[in-house]
Amino acid sequence: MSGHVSMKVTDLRVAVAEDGEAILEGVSFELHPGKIFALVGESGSGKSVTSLAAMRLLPEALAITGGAVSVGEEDLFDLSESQMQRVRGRRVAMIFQNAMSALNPVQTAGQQVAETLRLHTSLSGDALRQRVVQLFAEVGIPDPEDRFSFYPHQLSGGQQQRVMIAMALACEPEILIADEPTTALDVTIQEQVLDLIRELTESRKLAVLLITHDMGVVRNTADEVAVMYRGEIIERAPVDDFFHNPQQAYSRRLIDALPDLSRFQSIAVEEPLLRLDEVKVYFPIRRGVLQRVVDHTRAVDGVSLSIGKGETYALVGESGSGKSTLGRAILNLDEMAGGQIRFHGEPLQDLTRRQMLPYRKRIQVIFQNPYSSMNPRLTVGEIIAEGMVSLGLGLNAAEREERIGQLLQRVQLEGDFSQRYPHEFSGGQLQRIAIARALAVEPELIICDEPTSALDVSIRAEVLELLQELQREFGVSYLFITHDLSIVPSLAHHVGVMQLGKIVEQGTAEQILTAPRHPYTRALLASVPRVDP
Amino acid sequence: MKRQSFQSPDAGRTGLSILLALVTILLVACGDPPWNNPHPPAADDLLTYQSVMTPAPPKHLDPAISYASDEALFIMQIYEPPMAYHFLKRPYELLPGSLAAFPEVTYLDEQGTEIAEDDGDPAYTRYTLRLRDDLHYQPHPAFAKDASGAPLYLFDSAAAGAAYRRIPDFPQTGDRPVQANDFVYSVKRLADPLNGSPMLGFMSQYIVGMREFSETLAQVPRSGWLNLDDYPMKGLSVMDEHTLTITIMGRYPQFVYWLAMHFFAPVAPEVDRFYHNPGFEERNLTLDWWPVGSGPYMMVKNDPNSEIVLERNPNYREEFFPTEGAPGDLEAGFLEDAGKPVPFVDRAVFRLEKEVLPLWTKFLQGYYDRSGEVHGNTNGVFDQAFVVGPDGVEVSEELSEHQIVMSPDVKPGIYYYGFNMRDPVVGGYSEDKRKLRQALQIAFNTEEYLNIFRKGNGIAAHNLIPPGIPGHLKGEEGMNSYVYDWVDGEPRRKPIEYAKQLLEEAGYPNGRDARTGEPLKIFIDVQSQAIGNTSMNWIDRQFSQIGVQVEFRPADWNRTREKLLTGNTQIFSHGWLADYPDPENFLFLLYGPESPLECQCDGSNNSNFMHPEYDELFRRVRVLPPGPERDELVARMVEIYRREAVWLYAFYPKDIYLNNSWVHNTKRHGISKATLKYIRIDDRQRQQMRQKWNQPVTWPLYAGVFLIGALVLPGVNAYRRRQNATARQGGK
Amino acid sequence: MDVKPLLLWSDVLVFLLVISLVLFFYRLRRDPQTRERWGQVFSSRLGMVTFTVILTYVGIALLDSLHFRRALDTAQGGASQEVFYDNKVTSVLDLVLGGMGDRFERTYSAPFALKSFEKQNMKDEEGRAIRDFPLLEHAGRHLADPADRWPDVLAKTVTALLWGLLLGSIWIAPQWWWLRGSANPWYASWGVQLVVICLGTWAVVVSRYYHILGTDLGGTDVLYQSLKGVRTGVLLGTLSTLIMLPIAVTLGVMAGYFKGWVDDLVQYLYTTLSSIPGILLIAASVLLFQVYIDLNPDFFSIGMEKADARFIALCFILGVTSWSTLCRLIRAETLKISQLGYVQAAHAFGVSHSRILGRHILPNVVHIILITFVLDFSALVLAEAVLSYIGVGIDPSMGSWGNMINGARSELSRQPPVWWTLTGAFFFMFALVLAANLFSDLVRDAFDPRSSGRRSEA
Amino acid sequence: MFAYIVRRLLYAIPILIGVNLLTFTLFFVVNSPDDMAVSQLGEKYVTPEAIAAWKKKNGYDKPLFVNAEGAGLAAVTDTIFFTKSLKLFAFDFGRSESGRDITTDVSTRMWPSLAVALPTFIVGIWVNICVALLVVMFHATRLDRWAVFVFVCLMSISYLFYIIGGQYLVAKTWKLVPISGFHADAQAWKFLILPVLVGVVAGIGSGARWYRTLFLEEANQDYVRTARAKGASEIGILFTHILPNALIPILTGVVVLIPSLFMGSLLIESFFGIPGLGSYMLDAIKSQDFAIVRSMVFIGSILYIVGLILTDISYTWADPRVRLN
Repeated sequence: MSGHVSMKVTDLRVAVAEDGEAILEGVSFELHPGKIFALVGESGSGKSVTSLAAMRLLPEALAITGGAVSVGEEDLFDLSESQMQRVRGRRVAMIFQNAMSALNPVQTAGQQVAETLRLHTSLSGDALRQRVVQLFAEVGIPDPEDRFSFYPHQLSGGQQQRVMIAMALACEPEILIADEPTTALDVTIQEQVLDLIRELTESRKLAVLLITHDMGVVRNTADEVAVMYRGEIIERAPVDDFFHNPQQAYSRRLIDALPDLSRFQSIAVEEPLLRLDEVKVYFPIRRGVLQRVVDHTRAVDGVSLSIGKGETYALVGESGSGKSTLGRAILNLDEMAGGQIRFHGEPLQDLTRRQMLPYRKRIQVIFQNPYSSMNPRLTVGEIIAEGMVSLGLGLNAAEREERIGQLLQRVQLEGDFSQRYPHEFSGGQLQRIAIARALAVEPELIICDEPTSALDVSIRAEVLELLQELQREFGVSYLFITHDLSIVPSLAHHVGVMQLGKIVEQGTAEQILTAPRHPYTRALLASVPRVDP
Repeated sequence: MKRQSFQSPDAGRTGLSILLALVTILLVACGDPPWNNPHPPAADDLLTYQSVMTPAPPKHLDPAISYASDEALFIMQIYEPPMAYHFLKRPYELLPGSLAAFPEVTYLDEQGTEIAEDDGDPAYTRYTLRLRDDLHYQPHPAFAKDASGAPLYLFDSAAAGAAYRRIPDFPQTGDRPVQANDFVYSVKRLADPLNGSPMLGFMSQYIVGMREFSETLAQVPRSGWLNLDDYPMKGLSVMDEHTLTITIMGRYPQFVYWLAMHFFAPVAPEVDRFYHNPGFEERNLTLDWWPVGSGPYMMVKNDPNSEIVLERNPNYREEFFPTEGAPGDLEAGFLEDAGKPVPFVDRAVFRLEKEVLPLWTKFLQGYYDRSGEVHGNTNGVFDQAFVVGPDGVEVSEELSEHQIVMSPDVKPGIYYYGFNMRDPVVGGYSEDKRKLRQALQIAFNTEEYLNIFRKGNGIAAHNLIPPGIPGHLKGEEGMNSYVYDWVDGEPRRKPIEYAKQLLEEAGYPNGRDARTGEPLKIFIDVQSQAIGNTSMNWIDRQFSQIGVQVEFRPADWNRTREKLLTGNTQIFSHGWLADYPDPENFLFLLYGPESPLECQCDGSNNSNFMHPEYDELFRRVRVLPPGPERDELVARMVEIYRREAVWLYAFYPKDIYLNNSWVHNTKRHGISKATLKYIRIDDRQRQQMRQKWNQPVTWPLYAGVFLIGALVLPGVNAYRRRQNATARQGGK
Repeated sequence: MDVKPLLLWSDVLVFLLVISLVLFFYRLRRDPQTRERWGQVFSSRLGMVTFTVILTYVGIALLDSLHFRRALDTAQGGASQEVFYDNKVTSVLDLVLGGMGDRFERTYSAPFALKSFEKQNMKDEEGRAIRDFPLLEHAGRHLADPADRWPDVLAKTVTALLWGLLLGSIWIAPQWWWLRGSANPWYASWGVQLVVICLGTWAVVVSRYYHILGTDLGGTDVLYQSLKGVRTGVLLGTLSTLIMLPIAVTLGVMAGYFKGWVDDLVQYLYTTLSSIPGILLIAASVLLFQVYIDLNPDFFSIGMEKADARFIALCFILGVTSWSTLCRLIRAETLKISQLGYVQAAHAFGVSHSRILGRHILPNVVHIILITFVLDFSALVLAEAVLSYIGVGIDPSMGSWGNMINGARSELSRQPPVWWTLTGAFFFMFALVLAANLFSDLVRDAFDPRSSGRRSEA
Repeated sequence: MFAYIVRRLLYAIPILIGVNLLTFTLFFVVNSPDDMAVSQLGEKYVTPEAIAAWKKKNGYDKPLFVNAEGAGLAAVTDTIFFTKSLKLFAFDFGRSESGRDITTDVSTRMWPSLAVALPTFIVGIWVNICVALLVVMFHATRLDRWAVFVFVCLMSISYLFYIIGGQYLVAKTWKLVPISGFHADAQAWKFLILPVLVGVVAGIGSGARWYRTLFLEEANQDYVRTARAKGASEIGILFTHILPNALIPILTGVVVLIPSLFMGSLLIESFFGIPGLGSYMLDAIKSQDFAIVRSMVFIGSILYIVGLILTDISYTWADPRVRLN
């Protein structure tokens, strides 16, 4: 890696303005034209702060305490704010994580791109518009003429991110900083956006700083990679070297979290526990003066599946495919429009609240967001005890206390945590508590609704590990709802792929992952990053 | 490349100079001072009297319906009743108004034959009224006629007259002389049950045939206008175009006073008919809103939300300023205009002022000629500027420059806290109860109360008859000797020790019941709006001097009235404003049969005072003509009132009206409101004074502009600093 | 001295409120999240200062809520030994103020004046009638020469302040001992406490010799009146919210949780109520209560109870008219919470409705109640003045700033103006409302998830 | 959207019925028709016949809510409540208890109310936004904190003090404008200066503080960071990004007030002697004129409901993300 350096960051230091607590402790790297430099790390490692500091866009609570960022001859930190405005967008551009919120909701997509041009060029009127349309076409937005006057909310997630990219590239900057550009996107679209960035890097000789937490993205996109950990770059290497020979244990862990598509769960038993037949969940659409129901949103549109005892069934699909609604329907939290759910052969649908009670004990749930699934005003002990009390497990207070201690230890937490409150725990710990809560009533089936999607990769693995252990120990079945195919191989016995309320393909994990038949499954699979294909 | 840059100091300076320029332009645009003139610029050169109506606009202007002094203020300028009062003379003197002479009185027996005045009790009295021959109505569309002589503005449907929203909208007007029948018509209107006149109940006791007339009309099915001329009333007859008679039952000498009130002013049947045009009522085109009369002024604008404007009636009869007055009037300059034709001012604007504060300010700024019409409006603002002392009113130095003229006005009325004579604790006619009441009377220091809470605007009453009315005596003989002692040529309230002694004799030593030891607690019913916290505290302190505890029971007027009607009070507050200046109009306040419990009606004797001697005397006084014989009987009645201590305290309300120096002939008449025609204005002086008193203070405007500039500048600087900051200064 | 304690309804309510607040906070002590948030409020100097100011007002209000009636001396030669009580109600505050309210003048007098504001007829030494400003009964009578007034005031001030410092240190020392280790800026609170104690001592001492804020039309000390207004202001601000809480919370939570027709009904109710112009509703209701009180005089043996009943009615009405806002907020929050994981989880555990409401929903809408409580407080204090102006406010016999302003309005147009009643009411009201506003800002910042979210982001 | 508005309007009917029911109940718990007659007839010579005549004339000679004598539907329809409410729904307000036509009064008094309320409203919003923008420019300096403190101070002063102080200084001491009054002519602005000034100044505290919060809230949004990353200047961002977005809550927060502007301001109008609906209402309350109170409550409720609907519509207009259904 030699030659021209587009941007050089030297010993960048950032601290909290109020108490001087260091956030970045001397970060240095260089960006080269036509190359993508990836900065990887888990949340809180300081990778976003690095990018914002380089652009001098830090929030007021943080202050740059040292270092230099030079672009060409200029040190950006020596410029006045008004001079800096001439650098931003023209020489250094930036795209952000969540395009929906990063775009101004009350301006049309075209106007926002045009603004960049207006700020840095003398284009105006029709010429300006033409240029914007041209840019839209370049970043692959269909019907660029029409899309000019679309508001951000009228565009799909991928298109929004493309508008962001168009905006960033409008003035042909030398450097592009992309801060988690694909995180909020569905996997299939994620791939397309990354392709676009790669392509533009090549064609425009851009120097790109790509910030991400996703090792798969790094593997597929970057030329060089640096791992950040607690405000420092702990390892820096060309991509191939890095993946084949990581120097640091931490880097190793990150790489290990990538899926291994060669080992699958063997199918164990075939004793059906839960059977779904043509389950439908509709939500009414009301219109008109009298709010009559004119149509239905078919959230779940005829799903049939079966889960055996001690088995894990992974339900995979992108957001909005109806997979979570299905979970709620099984729990009798949403009303069904048709079909049958049988648990041990007994129908669950149309049961009243009271009739449902005996089954509550046997079917439990773990939610996606560990923070909102615990009442912040109750102690962990109280949270775990809730089910035991209301489902009448017949334990007295002391017995409950003892059981809570055991459960906490079982999920690898300390028994005396029961007196503490949810906000004192990390996400991973909370998810363990959620597991303990579900286990407390000794269920036969646990519906896991994206239990790991809010967790960092290194913790994710631990939680999945725990779930598997528990399955082996208690013979409990899981319905595992996820959007992330990469966690499936190590976990699931059966997989169902859901799209628009329907299961488009199901079978054993091995079948689906190695020999997908449905194009949608294939698309999903293609976007899963692998270390060694 | 075009760049957006912010040249802050320049921009700040430019902004500031723009603001300054704006202020200057505004100042120029405002024109000459004074800027605070609340009146619109005059469109013509009519001499305009500028005054106020407070605190609310009149509700009724129909002479048959209205019964309030703030309404009389307008009605009495527009209508002219048969009788009137002399403007200057005191005691009040009746004069013929629209009559050519005093009414002729004849007494009739049952059969209707004339009898002599002192010939026993006559069955009827007949009043013969002869009109002046120069009476003429104001121009009004009701009198407008088409070529054929038929009324021009008579519509068959509401749509036909929908274009007219106010009286000035009618292009054609007409007028005609006043006729005797118009007076008859207006008395019939009093009797029309649909009008709901407050006089109906009272007058039908007297006017022959009024009750029957009213009952007949109640049976008549009607829609639209009903010509009252078609229904005769027994006691009324038209002799000729200028003569009419009114016959009343028995003998009622006070009837002639009623003739000076607007109930008896002429109303033309055409007018009544005009206002009953379909759809007129919905647009407030009624006699209640647009009065039509023969008085000195006529209404040209009635916007009760902001102002009422009267203009000179071009058809007003010949009238001159009186040439003689009461003693002192000549010195006070009230006779400067003697013999000149009235009215003097062409137009009178009465602006609505709900609050005393702005009214007061505008008066001091010279924008109102007088501080009030119906109220002096000086109570709330009386202070060091105006203090009522023993030698009249003292004025502060600043205001003496304004040369403001005071017009004191003692109304023929009385405000009092009465005892309920049927109350088991304070009521009753035994000696100890009398003493108890007298003790309470002594403890309540009326003079002090008036000084503090009415700013001296009141006279402590020793009598139930106010000054200016026969029966009111001044000096030692007019003193209430049960409460006061005559010391050094003036009455002095008896000492508290004496009150305590009386209280002990009444069985309440130190305010404690001699038998049970229970403290004496008295209950006072007050109208909640009429009393403040401070005066309640003050009264409490007064009675605590003799160990008596007070409990107030404030309530709204409806509730208070209910309590009075059922006798469910102990001490109550009440007041009475006389209709006419005769002792009878006050003495009846304690006449036994007038007790609400006695007559089962809305009687005026709310104290439920029952004293056979008093009642007997009253019946005699009522029919006696004024004279020494009557005076003696009245004095005996007053003595009974004092001895029995019927009222806790009483005072005659006094009001002070202030007049700017350019207003002349401002003497107040306690009863009649028809005095606007005598007012004279010196317009030139008014202009000068207004100029002088209202020079605006402009520095705050400039100060304000600089303040805004001073606030903007630091912001601009802060912005500039941020724009020039680098990341090196440890900042951002 | 023999006294008979008198418990007015508003006293009962306010002490209930204090007790429940104390219990509430005691219970919440163990909830770490709440503790952390309160910690955030009190970790700022501003929080400490404003809270101390508010507590001072509340303290005055509570002292003024301990009412009693003095016994009258036994009647001379009275047959019975029964003790009778004065119908004048005294409060502990009156005792503390050392009879400040009993030193009446004839009428107006300016602050620290020696003579009345208005002239009076008097006799001079020779017995001639003259007209001059009379000397005040209770101000400067100890002075030999009127010229000594300001030096005397200064001397009295210095002594009073020294006493104040002494009392203040005695009061603060144990607190200092107790809170040595605390991280919160207690020194700010102590500063305010010291100032308050010094001012209080000064006022009590100097008011024995002068009328510090002058006297009003009826000759009552204006400072005393302003202090009596404290109870009205504080109670109105707190009780109104307290009274409406049960209705608003119950309906709001029910609507948000059960949805369906319950929700429709509650929404109908609050839309209807809030669509009536508030002032009309309040006026009509106040008049209604007034009539009820007038019609049932037997319920209230003394005037104070009557005024108190009207006061409570006013609190109630203000509460009812403002409930719709709180109800709406709680409904929205409940809707949100009932979608959250822990409520869903509770459903999955088969927890009953009442238990979900009690354990999961209610505790998590408490912050809204709290924010509304502090935000409404100052608004209600301000509203009182306006309502009293319109004539549907506090009973005139009950001291309140609104009544003072209302009465004092025309005094300003006098020549020279009587400015002190207005000033007195203004400063006492302003200090309370300002403290409450600043404090409510802090509370909102700490408890409102939106603003606290922003804070943690930064 | 049309269907939405129609639905909202239909929903207004039960609300208005509820409002009327409440008004009637509240009023007649306090007053009997007899009381009303007495208050209207004055203090002298009030006879039972006069009371009966007044009740008949004004339509209060019926039972309040239920007519026990009426057969069938008449039991409900031949009542004061039904007859009076029905007229309201036909926008026939009838005559006040003192005999004046309410529709005329309302339609004439509406304009002075609007003449004060509208400038106060517009100037108020404008000034508040300007002040808030200025303060946002100070942002993160000590001045910002002081400005917020001053806002809170301004908020903590009772409205009454602003009015009293304004009248005392501007009108009485400096003699710059008339102290009160109103004329609907070319010089009307002379009377409006002071009330508008007082209204605006009194509103600065809460208004500017609220707007400042909104601006800062928007300033923390991601799209502002995007704009800065584009190289837009601080002022440019303030005007092209923050302001349009912050205007959404501002607009929708104030739109609900617009119809109520017709109702005027109770205090301002009564202090400044402006013959508008605010003082009309105040007078009606004081004199317990039920016909006016009833009509004003009805109008007020309608305006409030219209305000709510307008708010929803303004959302769709100001915020492209919102659609009504």
